[in-house]
Amino acid sequence: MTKVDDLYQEIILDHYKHPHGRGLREPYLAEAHHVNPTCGDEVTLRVNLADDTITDVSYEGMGCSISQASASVLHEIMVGLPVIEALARHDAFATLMAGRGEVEPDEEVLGDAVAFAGVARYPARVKCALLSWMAFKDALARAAEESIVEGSAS
Amino acid sequence: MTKVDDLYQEIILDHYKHPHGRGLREPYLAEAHHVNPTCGDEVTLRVNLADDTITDVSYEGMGCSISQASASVLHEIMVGLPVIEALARHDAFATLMAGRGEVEPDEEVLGDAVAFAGVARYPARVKCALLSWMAFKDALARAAEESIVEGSAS
Amino acid sequence: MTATLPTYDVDTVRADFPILSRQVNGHPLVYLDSAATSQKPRQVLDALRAHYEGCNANVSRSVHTLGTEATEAFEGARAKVAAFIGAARPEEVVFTKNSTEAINLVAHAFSERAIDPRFRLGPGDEIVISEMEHHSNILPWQLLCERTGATLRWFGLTDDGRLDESNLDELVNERTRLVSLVHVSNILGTANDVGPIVARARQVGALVMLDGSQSVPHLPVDVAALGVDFLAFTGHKMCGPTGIGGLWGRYELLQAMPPFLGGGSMIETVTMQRSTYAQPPMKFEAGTPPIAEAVGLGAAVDYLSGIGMDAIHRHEKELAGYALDALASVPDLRVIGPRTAEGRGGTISFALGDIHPHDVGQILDTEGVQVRVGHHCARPVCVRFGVPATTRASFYLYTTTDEVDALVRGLEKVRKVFG
Amino acid sequence: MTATLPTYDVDTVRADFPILSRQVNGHPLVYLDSAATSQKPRQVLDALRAHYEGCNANVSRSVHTLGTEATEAFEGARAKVAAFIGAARPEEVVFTKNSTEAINLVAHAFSERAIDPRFRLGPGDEIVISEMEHHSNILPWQLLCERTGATLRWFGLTDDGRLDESNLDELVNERTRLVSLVHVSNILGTANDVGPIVARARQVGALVMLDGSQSVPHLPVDVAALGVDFLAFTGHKMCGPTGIGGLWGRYELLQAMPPFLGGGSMIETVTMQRSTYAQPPMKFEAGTPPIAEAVGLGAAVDYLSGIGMDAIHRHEKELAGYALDALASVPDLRVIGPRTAEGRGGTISFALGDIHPHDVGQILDTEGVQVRVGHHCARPVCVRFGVPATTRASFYLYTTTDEVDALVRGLEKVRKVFG
Ligand SMILES: Cc1ncc(COP(=O)(O)O)c(C=O)c1O
Ligand SMILES: Cc1ncc(COP(=O)(O)O)c(C=O)c1O
Repeated sequence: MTKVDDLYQEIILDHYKHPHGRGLREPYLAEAHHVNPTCGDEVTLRVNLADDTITDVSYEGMGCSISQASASVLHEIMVGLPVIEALARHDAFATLMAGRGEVEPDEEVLGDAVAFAGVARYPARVKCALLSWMAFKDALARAAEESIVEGSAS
Repeated sequence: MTKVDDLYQEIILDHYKHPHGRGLREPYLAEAHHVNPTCGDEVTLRVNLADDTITDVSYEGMGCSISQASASVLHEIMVGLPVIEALARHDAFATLMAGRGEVEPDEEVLGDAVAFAGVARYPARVKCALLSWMAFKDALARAAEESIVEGSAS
Repeated sequence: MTATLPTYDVDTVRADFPILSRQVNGHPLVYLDSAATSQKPRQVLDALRAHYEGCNANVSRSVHTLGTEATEAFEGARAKVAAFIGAARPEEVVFTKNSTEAINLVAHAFSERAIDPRFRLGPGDEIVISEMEHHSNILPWQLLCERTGATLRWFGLTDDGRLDESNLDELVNERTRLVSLVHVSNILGTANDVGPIVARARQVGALVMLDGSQSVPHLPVDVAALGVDFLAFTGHKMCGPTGIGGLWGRYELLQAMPPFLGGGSMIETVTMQRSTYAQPPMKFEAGTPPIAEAVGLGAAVDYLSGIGMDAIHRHEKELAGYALDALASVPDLRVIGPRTAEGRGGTISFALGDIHPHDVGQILDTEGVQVRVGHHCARPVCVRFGVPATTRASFYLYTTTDEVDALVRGLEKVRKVFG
Repeated sequence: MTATLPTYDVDTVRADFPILSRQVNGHPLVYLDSAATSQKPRQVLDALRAHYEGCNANVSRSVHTLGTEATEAFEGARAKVAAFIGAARPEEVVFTKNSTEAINLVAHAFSERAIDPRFRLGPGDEIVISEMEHHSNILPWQLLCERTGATLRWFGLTDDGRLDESNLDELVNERTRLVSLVHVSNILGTANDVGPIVARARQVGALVMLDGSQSVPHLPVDVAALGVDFLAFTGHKMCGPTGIGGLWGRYELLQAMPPFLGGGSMIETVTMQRSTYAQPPMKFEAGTPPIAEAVGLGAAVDYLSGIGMDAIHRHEKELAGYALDALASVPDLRVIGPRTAEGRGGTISFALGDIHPHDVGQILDTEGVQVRVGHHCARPVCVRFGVPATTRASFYLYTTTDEVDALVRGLEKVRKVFG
């Protein structure tokens, strides 16, 4: 019993049942679509930027509680952050997920995402937690390119 | 020791060291070339017929003592036999070889070829013993066709 | 309480499977994932070990004692497998590493330059499969059609997960070169009656291949009675080791097919300029085959035959009926596939309300219940039934009604966590 | 008396191999056929059994505990094998059923319609091999050249059984797309120094594949140091189970290659109309892989590393030297291949007067001595040296000088029977 509570923390179930920022919105600079080939889960995710700050992360997709909750947490953490800071937090989350439960998460950096620490002990579920985060990284890279192009054009 | 003597009977070693009818000769009605793919052994064998009787079996090839001796024995048995009788003896030999040492050979029918009874207990060597016999069967079938064609043409 | 079915003592069977006594997350293992891979009886593991410790050697090319013994064990296994599926002769069985390789082998026999017209395939020609195929019976044909310009077509599915044969005569026509169908679906559990399709294929001169990955382990399969041309099957789903599978083909067809993989043992003679090939099955077994695995599969076939494929089939049918009834009592549970025990195997996929199968499987795992979740390598079925994935429970000769009960109890827990 | 080589205790090693205590025809087994397949230490057999009894499940598609454990064991084995050959990352190792499949996989990446120009092959293009290749490194290229119209060329051999590199610059030229070479010959024992050939291939932009079937088991192999693009190897020759082998390839090349076999697990997404593929190595591992066999190979790699590949190599070199000296004392014996222990492995082929190798092997077998006789799947070598076949003795980490002595004694007996 303790084991499953470890995975399905209250915070995760909350985000799953009441997702933050769900739905695809305009305006956006870039979009990415990712698929988890082992289970068929999908996410479409959009990023918007203004002055090097993330102004929106919107998403839609189907997936398990872990993947849904991690998208919700992603939205909550990233909106309002400068790009460089967003990348740092992304890194911290990826490291946590790759840590097989050995990495101690920093709540300052990761906020609600610390609740995913338990997921790292379930290799089959790590991909679920990372699905939207990987799509985010892709979209952010594209958005950055877009904004450079726009910036240099101006 | 008894085991190997069983395989390499005196008769076999004799035929190996002093092969009967070796060499390719004219005239002949049909020729067949057979290969043992597991060891690369080869035989080229010719058959001549006259009035439904085998008048010559000539052969050439490379191979182990078993395959060389069995070609020699084949020559000895077959030359002078009517085709139908040759086929019967061929059958008897094939049955002996497939018998895994359980078949009692008939010396009346097989002559020196009874010495190959022991070979049947060595599955890897059965192919050696059969190499020239299979080529003989092929060549005989072709020779029979030839002589029918010739016969009907005459 | 384990219900002992008549003439079938599941407890005795279970005693042969060492892994079944293990615990998972503090609960006894409830292994309901036999459609993915079966567990192995001690008899098979002993045969593997005895082979390696007793007469391990390479096969077919040897005059030494170990090599002769290994060859006899390997070819003996071929004969056992051939008899198990009703093949006319052992040489009709080609050992592969799994079903997937067997299907790819047949797919690679087709090309625009094939010498035998039955394997000549180009633009305008058609290959027919179905919407309930495993990816292993989809991808080889998609790749083949890409290589040759041929067209891939497929049977659709009815709402209760059966083959829709209403357009059989149009779908299988003079342009059809091959129909390749799953015998029992690994996701829906559906058992296909291939009679009418074989008859139609014969009318139009098309070949028929059956993917027997989920039938050969579970019911008596007789290739002669089925009247098909090829059958693929896989050892690890039928109590055998991983790394071994088989292709059965009518001998005359195997002879007409070009070789697939090139290498040692599949040749007649080799020069640097050109080579000629051995007869089937050697022609298709390039390189050192899975020798010990074949021996293990032979032992598996002996084991299954000892219990009796009829008895195993009956046991699973009873379990399927029991489970369908039990699952009907779970609120919000929708079975995807046939809802009666008729014409189906002991593999049941379902959706539980909106709860994602990953979450279902995860909670069940905490109770020791091992089910598979995902698209089960049959994504088109999920798309057809409008679900991203399913939860699948699959039974075998060692499964008990107790284990079905544990599944149902676990689903209650899932509903509590995610309800 | 077993000569104990410095820092190497062969008796301790032998104690790990259960089969070595068996008798053959009333004599202790003298297994001199490790080039065909190696024997298996208890550690590997235990790992196989522990896997089947402990966590047997299908891999990669599962959230349940058994599936997770099986996946970790399988991927753990991949990491071990990758480290063993010096791969940059585990994902560079594709599990196949044997070397032969690995070579065919690479051959099938080439076609006229390949997207990446490095794999585009058609009339005018050339593939280069050598006259000392195993059939498994000849046939795939002959078949490829038949499919594409490309030309197959090859290095010849010197009289002492080494690669004739005198025409390297002409043979490997701008038309060359790939050079595929055996690292250590399974018939001559020759160890090829591939440095100059790799350098020349780089100059002309050709890829280089090594057939490491006989090197990876016997000496330290480091793909980075070798500077090649692909390496094929096979588990059963390196103390691992049958049914498992591997292809190592530079990751970027594996990504550039089209898939080979189609099926489950090699996909990203599938629709009936079209599919996309997973990243390497999954892209090339269609269907259920040889799971337990991979775990067994991982255990084999641990076992070999525990003893030390340097130590094994030294042991075999000493044995080769000892055996070459001992065989030189047998009248009428002609070694086919290098006659010194330098630049060769512990595999020695020879002719004994006019006595056919079948007869040599048969008599040796009566003494318990297991040697291979035939063309050893390298018929062009036999043709080159004017023999129908050879007798081959091949050594491994468990071979003793006593066993070499038994061979020499056996050859005396052969001469007596057939002299
Ligand atoms: C040099 C060489 N290459 C390739 C092979 C083929 O290996 P496998 O039969 O395991 O595919 C062998 C052994 O049989 C070999 O010795
Ligand atoms: C219906 C069906 N076909 C094909 C396969 C492929 O079998 P394997 O993975 O052993 O090649 C499977 C199982 O995975 C299956 O269930």
